[in-house]
Amino acid sequence: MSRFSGIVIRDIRIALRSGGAWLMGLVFFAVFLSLSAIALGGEFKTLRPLAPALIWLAVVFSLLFSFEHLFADDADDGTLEHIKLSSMSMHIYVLAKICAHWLLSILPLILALPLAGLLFDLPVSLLGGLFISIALASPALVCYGAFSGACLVGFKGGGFLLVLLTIPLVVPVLIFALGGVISYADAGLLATEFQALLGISLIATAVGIPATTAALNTITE
Amino acid sequence: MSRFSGIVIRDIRIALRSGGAWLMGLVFFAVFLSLSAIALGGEFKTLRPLAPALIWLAVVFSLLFSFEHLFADDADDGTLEHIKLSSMSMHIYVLAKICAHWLLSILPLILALPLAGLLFDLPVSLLGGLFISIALASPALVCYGAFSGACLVGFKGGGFLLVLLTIPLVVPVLIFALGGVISYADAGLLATEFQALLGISLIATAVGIPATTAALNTITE
Amino acid sequence: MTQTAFQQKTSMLAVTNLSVSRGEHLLIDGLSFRLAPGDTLWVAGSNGIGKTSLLKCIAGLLRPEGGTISWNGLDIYKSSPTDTGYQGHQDSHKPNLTAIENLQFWQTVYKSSLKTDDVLEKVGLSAQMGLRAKNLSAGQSRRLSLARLLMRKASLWVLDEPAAAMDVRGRKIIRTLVADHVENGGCVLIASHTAPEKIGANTRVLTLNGGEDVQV
Amino acid sequence: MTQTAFQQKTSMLAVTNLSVSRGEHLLIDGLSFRLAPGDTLWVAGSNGIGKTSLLKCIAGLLRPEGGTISWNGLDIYKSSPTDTGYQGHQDSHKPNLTAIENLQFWQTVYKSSLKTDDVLEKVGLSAQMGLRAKNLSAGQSRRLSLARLLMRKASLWVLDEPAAAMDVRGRKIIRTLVADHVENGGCVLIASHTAPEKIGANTRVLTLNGGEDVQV
Amino acid sequence: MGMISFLANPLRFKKFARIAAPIFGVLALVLIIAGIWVGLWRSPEDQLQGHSVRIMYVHVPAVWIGMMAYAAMALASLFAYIWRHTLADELARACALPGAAFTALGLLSGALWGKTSWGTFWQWDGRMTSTLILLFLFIGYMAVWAGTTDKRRAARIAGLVAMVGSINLPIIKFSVDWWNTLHQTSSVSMPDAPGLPPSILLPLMLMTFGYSFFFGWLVLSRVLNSISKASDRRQRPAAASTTMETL
Ligand code: HEM
Ligand SMILES: Nc1ncnc2c1ncn2[C@@H]1O[C@H](COP(=O)(O)OP(=O)(O)OP(=O)(O)O)[C@@H](O)[C@H]1O
Ligand SMILES: Nc1ncnc2c1ncn2[C@@H]1O[C@H](COP(=O)(O)OP(=O)(O)OP(=O)(O)O)[C@@H](O)[C@H]1O
Ligand SMILES: [Mg+2]
Ligand SMILES: [Mg+2]
Repeated sequence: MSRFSGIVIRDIRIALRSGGAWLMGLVFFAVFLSLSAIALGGEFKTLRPLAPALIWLAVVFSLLFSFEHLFADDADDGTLEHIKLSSMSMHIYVLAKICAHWLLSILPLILALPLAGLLFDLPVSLLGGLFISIALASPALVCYGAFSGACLVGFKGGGFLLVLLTIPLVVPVLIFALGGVISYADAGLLATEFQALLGISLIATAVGIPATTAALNTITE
Repeated sequence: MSRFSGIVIRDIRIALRSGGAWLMGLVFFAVFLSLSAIALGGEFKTLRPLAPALIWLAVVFSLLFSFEHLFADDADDGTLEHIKLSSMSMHIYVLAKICAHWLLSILPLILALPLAGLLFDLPVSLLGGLFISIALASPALVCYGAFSGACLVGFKGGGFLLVLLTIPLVVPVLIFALGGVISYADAGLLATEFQALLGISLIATAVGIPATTAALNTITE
Repeated sequence: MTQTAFQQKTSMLAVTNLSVSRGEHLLIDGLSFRLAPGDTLWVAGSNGIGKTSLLKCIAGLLRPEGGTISWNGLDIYKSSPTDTGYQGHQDSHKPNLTAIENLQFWQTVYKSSLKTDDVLEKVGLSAQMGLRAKNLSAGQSRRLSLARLLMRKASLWVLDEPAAAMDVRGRKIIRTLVADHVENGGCVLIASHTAPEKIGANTRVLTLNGGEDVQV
Repeated sequence: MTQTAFQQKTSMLAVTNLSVSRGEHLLIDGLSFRLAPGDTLWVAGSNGIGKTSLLKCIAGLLRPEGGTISWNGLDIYKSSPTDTGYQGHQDSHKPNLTAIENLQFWQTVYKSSLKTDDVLEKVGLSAQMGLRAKNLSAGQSRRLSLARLLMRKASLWVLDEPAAAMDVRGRKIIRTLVADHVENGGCVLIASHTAPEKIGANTRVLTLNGGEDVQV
Repeated sequence: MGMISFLANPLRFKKFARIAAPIFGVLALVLIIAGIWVGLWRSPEDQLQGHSVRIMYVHVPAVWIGMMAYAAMALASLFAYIWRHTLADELARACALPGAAFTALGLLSGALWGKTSWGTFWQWDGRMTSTLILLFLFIGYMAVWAGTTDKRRAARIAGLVAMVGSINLPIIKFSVDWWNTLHQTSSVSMPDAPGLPPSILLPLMLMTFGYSFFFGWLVLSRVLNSISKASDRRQRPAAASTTMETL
């Protein structure tokens, strides 16, 4: 087994053993949508135009909380020190953690999307746009999130501020994604917003992974 | 110093030493409102009618996650065992933890409310209703959250269950609170919804504290 | 009333036909013993044999599978007595509070009239008083957990490897503290991997053996 | 090239003028020593004197205040060598994975060709293979962290109180493992509060309060 | 109460369950078949809703049994909590999965019915939402059991969850009064139960009793199953022998 898949498998196994903790994001997603629908009056007429925004907010917030523990557990129990002492490069570790996290947190959301559509009685074209925008933006979200998670671990107190710094990064993602959902009906996959999302994701991955590695390396110094 | 204040002071001290982590709820509150405003279009005209619901959702979600660690830290490091062996009654411990949590998580939200009102350009009457509904409902939210937090101790999977266990109570609170915000303009403090909230809070406190104690006692069995 | 007073003198801790299990694992079966004031009991046995589990049962932290544990005639799982001091494998400090703040917290919980400075002095931690618990060395952290034990007036001490991570001086401190305690009429249970020493008038060794013999 | 090969034989670990500090506290100042293949160094000293800090520095986990640590001629804080095995105070297991699953993870990280079963057997943990790490006793957990150390091919072992929580048989296991390791040309640093024993041909004791380097 | 203390003995319970379970099973089968037959072919269609009104014979008993299952679970938990009776824990635990299944059936059939009569599968209406929450509570209860290997603790926590969660039952009941809502108790087509014409009441009652016996059968077999599994586990490795010596 390669190291990469070793880490991915370990993380998935821990998640499955955690008594459902990994479903947390999904549950939050469902609860967020249900509570929002209830709080906003419960009428389809008022809810339908808000639905794409609500679904995207649900995605963002259900992810937001998952990053706190992404690296913290390995750091607290000393696993990270042993990883650092091994011959494995920290990049592989970070990449594998991010992939495992994608599988455990984003994939269930994407799969649950049709149900969310049902709850708000959304037309298929909107659903398609949501699907594509989430898929395209997810690398960016996961990489930003991983970076803030690593900052929280590496800089203890100061990490809090760094997390605040990553939020401005979420704003453009949100704006392009919601724009894309609308444009998709006419422009299909070629919507310019989707290209922007793809670009953001590429940049976030290219910058995020080294930055995360650097933040984690501060722990052992 | 009494035991009660001893625990409250300890918890506040630990929070202040945590490098800002205790402000997480407040930050989430702010981020939630800003991102929602952006995602929903950013026009005061569309936002204003949604504002009470959004603010209440922000309160609920910013609290929801804070309960995961309310008792987990004391349980994981063995402090709870020593508390159990002491002559102090577990009820005092639970009550003190709840009060400390109220001070650390709800109070900042209440203080930040005027700012949130500014963000959405809310009239004072709505703001007053929000203020009263949050204040009245907060004992219910905190007690019920504490109970879920206590149930989860030792489960790792924490948050997932927490959400499942807490929403049944949150739904009626949300409905009455939002109803109260509207009624407040005409009926003032005497709005029936406020009476309902008060009732829920009383019941939640009366049931929640013993139930939390019972859940914590299982740890040592 | 006289009955209880009498019992209190003849036997403080009575363990009868105790069985302890963890998961599907029956660790201890049909164990009975008594400890009177001034008694010390060393619990020996190899790793994983059940020392910690036994100690937790006696402290009231793990409900046994069967049998009774009574303290001054009352079943501890029915009456929760409050004069048991327990030191487990975990040190249970708040990492971001200083040594003295950690101890002050327990002082208020125990409503203790002892001075925190004096107690820290006793365990040799005066110099580290203002250090956050997370910055204490392993042995210093262990000393702080010993200080918590001293903070309360407990007649039964249940110590799970108190000497772990301790240097020579630290071990001497523990020995003196335990000797003082039994002299004043307390009982002590100690789980340990070091050779048992005679402390106080009546010192016994309970060896847990998992079928196979263990040579010391 | 020949220079390096030569150094590799004469001195694997070279610590020069090392100073280590924690917070405002200067723990070690101007320490120098060398370890060659087959050498064992016991690090002794009272609680909080700086043993753990020194070991972490040498393992590459704590940047020293001054001085250099080099391994086969290369400064470890510049080149991050990867043949150091470290066992700290923490056991670092995932509580919800079983003993063998924890070890399998490290097997893939270390790309080790050793069999996990064999390694667990070596540390006497075969029977607990399928138990979740959180259910292991203190000594069993310590054995599992020893198993992680064995899983990799490290020439320098840095062991921080490996015998903590271990029973007699466990301590014997550690002794044998260390003896084997130095016989095969490895170096070992051990921090410990028990009396140092002679292991391998060249065993020395570094006592931290005086800074003497005593031959055993 | 007499019945409860009589059955509290595991052996007596086993004897009772061995006899009662098959009877319940057969009764369930007969009643449900009869209910389906009467409901589909022997009851009138509704003037407004047409044939889709027949979904009621699935929907209404399903949500009723779902709620009843939760109540039973909470009661058994209370009993187990106070008297530390493991059999009651098993009973409560056995209620969860069937209860969740009936609740899910109620939700599904309600959604289908909603599509035919309101033109939508789902609406954020009070009763529907609180029924969804009932399902969440069942899942939460089961997740507590699944989330720990320590059975004793799981039982106590799950019991507390069941008891505290029972506040959701009155919420389901009264939600129609709190929300201005689609799901009315006596709406276009459905007058209050007592006023129902016998042609509708009969299949409804047949299905309700059929579901009840089906539920009873499921619970009893699940408890029997877990009791026998527990007795299989009894053979355990020998415990440590102990020696005591004086120094
Ligand atoms: C997913 C959607 C639905 C859910 C979750 C749901 C839930 C429930 C619940 C919990 C009850 C039991 C109330 C009680 O006895 O206190 C109930 C009863 C009932 N439901 Fe539904 N329902 C749904 C859809 C529908 C629809 C679409 C209709 C008809 C148009 C309907 C008609 C009824 C009727 C007639 C009763 C019995 C009335 C009574 O005695 O309370 N339901 N439903
Ligand atoms: N859930 C479980 N299932 C099976 N076995 C368990 C479970 N939990 C604990 N055990 C086993 O029960 C024993 C508990 O031992 P305990 O911690 O009491 O040992 P100990 O004598 O204190 O050992 P040490 O000297 O290592 O501290 C261990 O052998 C452990 O493997
Ligand atoms: N941030 C800090 N500020 C001041 N002093 C510190 C700080 N962090 C650690 N120390 C001190 O530095 C020393 C660290 O010691 P270290 O953990 O290396 O000791 P040790 O020799 O391993 O002791 P033990 O035998 O107890 O394990 C301790 O005395 C500790 O109090
Ligand atoms: Mg132990
Ligand atoms: Mg140390």
